[in-house]
Amino acid sequence: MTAAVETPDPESAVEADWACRVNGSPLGELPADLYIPPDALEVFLESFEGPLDLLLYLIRRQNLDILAIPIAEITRQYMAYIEVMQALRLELAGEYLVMAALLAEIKSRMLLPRPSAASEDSDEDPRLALIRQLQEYERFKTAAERLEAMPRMDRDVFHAQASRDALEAPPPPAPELEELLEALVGVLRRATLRSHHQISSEALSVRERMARILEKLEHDAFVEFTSLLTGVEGRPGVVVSFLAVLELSKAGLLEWGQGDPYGPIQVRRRRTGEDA
Amino acid sequence: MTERDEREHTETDTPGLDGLELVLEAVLFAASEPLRMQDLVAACTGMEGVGHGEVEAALQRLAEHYRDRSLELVRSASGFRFRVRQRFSSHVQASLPERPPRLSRALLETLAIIAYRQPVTRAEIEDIRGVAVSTQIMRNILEREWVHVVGHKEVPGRPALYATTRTFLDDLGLSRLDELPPLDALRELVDPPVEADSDEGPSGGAADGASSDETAEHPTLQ
Amino acid sequence: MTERDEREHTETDTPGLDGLELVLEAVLFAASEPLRMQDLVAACTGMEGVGHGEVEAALQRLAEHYRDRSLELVRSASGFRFRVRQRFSSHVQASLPERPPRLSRALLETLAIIAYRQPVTRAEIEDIRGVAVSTQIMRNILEREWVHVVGHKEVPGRPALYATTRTFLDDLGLSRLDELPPLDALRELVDPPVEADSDEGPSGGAADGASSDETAEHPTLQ
Repeated sequence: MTAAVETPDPESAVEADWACRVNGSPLGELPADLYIPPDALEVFLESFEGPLDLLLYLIRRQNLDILAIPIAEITRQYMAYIEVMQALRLELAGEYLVMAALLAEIKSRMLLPRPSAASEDSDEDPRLALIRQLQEYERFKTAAERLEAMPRMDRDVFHAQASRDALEAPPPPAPELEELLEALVGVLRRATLRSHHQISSEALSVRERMARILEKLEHDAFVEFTSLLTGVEGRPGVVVSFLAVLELSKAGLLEWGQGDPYGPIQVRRRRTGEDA
Repeated sequence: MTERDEREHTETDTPGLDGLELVLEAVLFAASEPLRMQDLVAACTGMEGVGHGEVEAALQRLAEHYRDRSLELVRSASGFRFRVRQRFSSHVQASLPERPPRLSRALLETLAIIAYRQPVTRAEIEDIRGVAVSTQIMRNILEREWVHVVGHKEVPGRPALYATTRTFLDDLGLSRLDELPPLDALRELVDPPVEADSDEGPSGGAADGASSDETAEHPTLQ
Repeated sequence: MTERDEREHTETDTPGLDGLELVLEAVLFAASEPLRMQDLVAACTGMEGVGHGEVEAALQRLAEHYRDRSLELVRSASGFRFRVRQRFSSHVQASLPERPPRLSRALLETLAIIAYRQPVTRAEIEDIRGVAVSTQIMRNILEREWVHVVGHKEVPGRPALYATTRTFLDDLGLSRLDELPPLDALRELVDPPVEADSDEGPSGGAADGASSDETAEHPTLQ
């Protein structure tokens, strides 16, 4: 596996690296000289989540410790990948190039002779920031793998649920008096705007009584007129009922009759020709 | 850890015919849709000697187990499903964190017109509102028993005459209809129109949660 | 008809404490979300003498009833719900028409950063991952309701601060965030080795089987 990596010739680094990588990849166990379709490489390269991920891969592949990455070697391998990605015209996120520049910078700083009497901060290992970043990224990469491994709802764990089909729908809220009146004011305003429309205003008790009387009447059975007037509310009730009957009559909803001369006056709902 | 234990458990101790009932229970409760017989048989892949007949028999035992519970196993055209028995409706409703939506403006207007103009036909309501009344709204207020049909107007088509009910008064907290303010008093609240397009009314907030059919009605206002 | 009968049944024959167990069963299976204790108590409105304590006790009996079934009553971050015991998962999976889509590594890493670093901005996530976070991923985890915006950081642009939700915990079967596996510790960089490597240095025996100890000694590479 490492034979290629150790190839001393820098010119061959890229190819050598491929051989190595392919052997180590899930494609593996293939003869080293086998032609590898570019799509496979693309899939492989696209599986990196960014420059940090690629660096981690390069480090882990060689069992190196993040805390002691050999910058020169890692940089060389990293550059080789970038070149192949570019050669394959893979869409290369800008971050990969930024990382390449950073690696180059660290490498050059490490080549500089360390100033012996330098101040504390310039004494800092130039790899430090990168190592921090790699470590930090790796922690979350591992955390993500653990999240993925946890049993998850709808994949490994299933909520037990029964149908609500048989249940009655929750009742809509009751109307609020205020809302109702507000709505009516809106209607009245619009009716006024249309001006041709007038809503007459009988007393509500009369309108309600009209409805109650209609409820009681059948169109095929006369009832005695006076039976409509008896109410529990006494005299005012009789008046309201009487007015209601008059209104209904005016609206053409009632039909009057008298079985016998001098017999009781009878009333029923008017029937039309249609249902006669 | 528990996960691994559980999984191993499945592999080593595959439920036999006795476990079939439990497997079907698991699968039916996990499903969000009714399951067809073939789905149920598919769920038993890997269980020996389980076919159509065995599944049928196990479903029978399962239904029997839930006989005295709050759930029932039902078979509909689309398949098998557990459902909550109807008599628990009120409890389920009370438990649901989400509250039902507000009444739409169109519904409130319709209801108000019926209250003040009863007995009234749908055409008359539409005439007053200046817009059509959707069938859905009429069905809604009839189902809610706020309104009922008290007769038919003897004109061509014999349209239904609507009136409000006792339930309507109860829900409003009124004992009699004439406890509603008289129409004349309400009219005074209606300012003379300043602009022709002031149909928004003072109650803009009431339109919240308005159904889409109501929105569709608005263009015809004025 | 049946409807009315059923309703009367509930009203006249209000389930007592025995029925409480069934009421809770009905309500838990009808819910699509976990139910909080207050939802469960609300479900029992109108049942005499039923409070917190009675509900707790009935939940206990209910859980006991399902001891030998394929379902279990569990309490998660947002409340109580029934779920299928994990050893039946493979059967449920076999009955599903299709497998749920896999989550991408990018999404999982983003989610992990939010879970452990919350509240966190998108820029901070990108800093850790070393690569831009796609809008699609953010939309995905927001739509799944695993993550929500909890505020804005008071820096130029006021970027949104993201945190995980209760649904995230529920979906992982956790009741608290600190039940997540702990993050690996950061190792301190103690006196990093001097690396005086040159350009042409073929990275000698660096690789195969090198333990990290050996690696730490690598400065001698050349």
